Amino acid sequence: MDVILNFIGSVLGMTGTYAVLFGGLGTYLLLPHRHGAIRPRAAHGAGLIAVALGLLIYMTYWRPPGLLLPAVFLYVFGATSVIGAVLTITSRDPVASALWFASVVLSTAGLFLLAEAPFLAAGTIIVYAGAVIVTFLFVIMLAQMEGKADYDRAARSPGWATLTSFIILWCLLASIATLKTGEKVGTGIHHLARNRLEPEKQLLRSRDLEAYIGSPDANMTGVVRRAVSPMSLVADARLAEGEAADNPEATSVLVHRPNVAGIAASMYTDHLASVAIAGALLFVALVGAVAITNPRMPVRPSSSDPAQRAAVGSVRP
Amino acid sequence: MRADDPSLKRIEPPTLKWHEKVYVPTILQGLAVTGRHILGVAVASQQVTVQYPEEQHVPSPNYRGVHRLNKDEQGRVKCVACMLCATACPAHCIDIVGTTAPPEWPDREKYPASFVIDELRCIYCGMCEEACPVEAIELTGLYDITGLSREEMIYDKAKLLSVYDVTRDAEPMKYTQVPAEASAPTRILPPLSH
Amino acid sequence: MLVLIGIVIKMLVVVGVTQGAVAYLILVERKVAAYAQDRIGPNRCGPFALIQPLADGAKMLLKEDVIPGYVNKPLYLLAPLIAIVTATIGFAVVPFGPVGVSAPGVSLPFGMGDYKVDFQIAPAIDIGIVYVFAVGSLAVYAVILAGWASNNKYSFIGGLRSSAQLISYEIPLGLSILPTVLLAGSLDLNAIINYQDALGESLPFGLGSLGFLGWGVFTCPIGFLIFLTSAFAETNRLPFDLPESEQELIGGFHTEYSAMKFGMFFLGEYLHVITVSFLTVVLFFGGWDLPGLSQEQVGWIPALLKTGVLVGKVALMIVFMMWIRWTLPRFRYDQLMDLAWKALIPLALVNLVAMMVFLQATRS
Amino acid sequence: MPPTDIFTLEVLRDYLLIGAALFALGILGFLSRRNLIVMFLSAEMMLQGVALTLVGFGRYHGNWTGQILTIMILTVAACEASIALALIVILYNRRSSLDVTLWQEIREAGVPATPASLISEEAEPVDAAPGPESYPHLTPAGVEPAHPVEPWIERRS
Repeated sequence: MDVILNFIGSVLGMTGTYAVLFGGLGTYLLLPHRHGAIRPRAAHGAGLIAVALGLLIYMTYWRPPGLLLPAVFLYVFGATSVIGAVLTITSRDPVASALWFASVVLSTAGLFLLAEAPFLAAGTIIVYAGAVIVTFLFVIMLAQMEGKADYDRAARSPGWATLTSFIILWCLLASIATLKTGEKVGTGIHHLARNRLEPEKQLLRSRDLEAYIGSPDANMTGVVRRAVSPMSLVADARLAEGEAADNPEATSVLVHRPNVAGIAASMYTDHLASVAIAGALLFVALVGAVAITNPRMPVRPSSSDPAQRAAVGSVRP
Repeated sequence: MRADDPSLKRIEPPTLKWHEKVYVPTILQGLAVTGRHILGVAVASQQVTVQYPEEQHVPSPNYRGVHRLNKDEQGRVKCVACMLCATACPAHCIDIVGTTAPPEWPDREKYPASFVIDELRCIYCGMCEEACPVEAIELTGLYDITGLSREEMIYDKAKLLSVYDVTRDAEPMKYTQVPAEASAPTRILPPLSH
Repeated sequence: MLVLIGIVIKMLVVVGVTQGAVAYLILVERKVAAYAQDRIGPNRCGPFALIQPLADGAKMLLKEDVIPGYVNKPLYLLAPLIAIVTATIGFAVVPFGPVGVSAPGVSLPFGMGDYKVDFQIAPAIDIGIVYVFAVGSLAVYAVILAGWASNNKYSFIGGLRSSAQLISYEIPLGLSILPTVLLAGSLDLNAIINYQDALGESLPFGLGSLGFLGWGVFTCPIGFLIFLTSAFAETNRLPFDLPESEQELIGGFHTEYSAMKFGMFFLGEYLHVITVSFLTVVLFFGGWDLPGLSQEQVGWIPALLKTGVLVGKVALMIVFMMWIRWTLPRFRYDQLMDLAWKALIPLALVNLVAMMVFLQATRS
Repeated sequence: MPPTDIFTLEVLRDYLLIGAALFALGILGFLSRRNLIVMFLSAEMMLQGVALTLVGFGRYHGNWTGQILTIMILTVAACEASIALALIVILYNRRSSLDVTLWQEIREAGVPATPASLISEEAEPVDAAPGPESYPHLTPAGVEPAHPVEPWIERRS
């Protein structure tokens, strides 16, 4: 009993709990469904206020980086991404949903920029905002030309869904909150070379394949050795040491190499197998998408006339 | 007509040769054509338009502009109020009130007391000109007719006769004299008092 | 701090100059259109109609602004903004002249030190061209939103056409520049210019003395053709202006827009034309490179000379785009899609692989 | 003194928090919305949250692994989007609707179906458009047409 009470007490002691509570309540109210006797407008107003409160409490959790501009941008991009996410899932109009998701993607790209991943930011914008969302918008506009559909105004069991997802969020918060600065991990955490120079402790690398293959075929091994030698790590380490020696200020920026060159070097040496797998995945997806949308399939089986159905399949495009 | 009618003649689109399929040589040909035109105007002033108020375009002799009512040698209106033009007019823009001719005009029974053409309704087809048995109504080469109100654009007999006075020298009556090859530009109509 | 102020000044200059350039581009476009049709074109406002852009701008600003009652108002108002913003922020990485070591420096008064005047708003961004593509891929939102929010069949069809067209043509556009990028070994636009300059001067058999054979248009001509075609499609210029085809869609996505909101679409379109012309010149015509100019020349006079050369090339490119406009008729929609998917994309892939094979064979 | 990096553990935690929020909201959208396209947008939103987390970790540890994993996520997302779009187009062609509850018969055996009555009861009421849809029609020449008070409002809600 005491265990449960203690648990409840510690849960209520976390400010994150209130953020989750308010956010969950507000999102529940904002989700499209019938709110009993309450007028929809009142429910939505209350939901907006609750979400805003939850977001404010949530933002007190954030600790901005030391400089002014990155801090401002962090708050702006973070807030817009979370607000955009809430509006994505609560908008009645799927076009509005897609546009809010575009705002989520754009602010995420901004956060990528803050984390010194400009190539990734641009790539995310090109792939998500430029291609995926636009094609989705295309389909929405073709499919739903006559305004708000019935199924967009009714969520599936919104209460349970909200409960589930916000319990997950609370669990994530609780685990993230245990990250305490400088206490558990050690004082050396701020140091430049964190674990860059200990490649053995990092994730499984493609060059480990060399050991796994272990084939007596020297030729094969040679190919693998040449293809997957971990040269990006070596180069990075040499660069870091060299610059740290003669220019200590320059090392305040952790990632020295040009972003694209660094990613490319690491990708085509340490992660070569992943690249190959991703290529195979893309190819399979291409074939799959083409196979699924075969225009010769009967499109509307509701017309029960088999002759007509056959004609649909054989008509000249 | 059915799609498989034997009397239908099928015309296939021309098959493109390889240099037409890759587009580039044909695009270059097209660029050469437009380039010639651009350079022709920009360098050699080969434009076909004129600077209107300063220079006046002279339309071809069969241009159909604003109407005029012709006068005969004695200065009388030639019209005999036979109503053929009003009948022929597809736009019904001619309104004639005929009256008995005075006794000193022995060559006709009637003449128009009022002859009104709504120039805004007119479609400038020239049917009135063709219908007229006495060559009284003609279409001139005047194209710059303007007005500040709809009423101003309803031409009465006096104004139509004054059009004749303005254009008499430039455009003689079509069936009495051979028109000059390239006539002098007509002047702008002076404002008329009603 | 000094760097920040410099960037702000550069932004102001670039935005001001490009917006003014757009006003005069409209005049140039009208003149070229007139000449191609054996007309004279605007010639009444001042000498050579130089005041015409001011008159046009005043007309745009003073016209009555009509917002139809049936539109989706927030999106309707957002669309022209997106058009102009996406077109403007693409200029952040475009080099307008020498950048880096060859850029001239000024020494500031009051002992504030030296300041390097790069002719680029954000120098040393190594994803340069990817950034331009990212920003350019956002431009489609303006057209789609305008078409959707106008609540009008013609606008809607225009928006749908444009979304399909822009997505399709982004692929050959991206693929066509990759051979150039591979050659130069960098995505940075300056590095690409410098590479073309250096390559042109280092060619064997006395070709190096010509100086301009290192330009992208000579090293990968197929990529240049594909890039040019896709660029026309991306900017909605005439052989591919299906989103706004005046004849069958009465203006397409901007049918319902009037006054300055229409003007903003116009501005956005011409800013896109300028960006694309800059990209073409930088990637395929050597940027500021001419025989006699090289990246080792430091100082103000070579810098201004290079900027002049670059701007002159861009102006020629823009005039060429207008020239093309009055030469080619509009494509049919299925022809447009066939051209992208069946011709340009395979060709660009083959071009890319050929360049990769060539580099691998010559460099290892 | 070792050089300090501005991307400290606290900043990493910001990234994790934002990523967690995006992930949870994506789950919520995927569970509760019925529009197929909104469901897929929610799934993409979960991927965005994960990508944010990965990039934050990669930046904190100073290696490229996070970014490369994110590129892989982008690849997977692109594949997913193409396949999903193809599926959605096919499903839409079959039922003329983007409603996911119309496809209840492909659920696993033993799972109860959501009754249709429950779904339609839950739908939010929508404000009826004022007046019937009417378009202006041509009057005979010369007669001034009758102007409704708000000519455009009646056209489409």
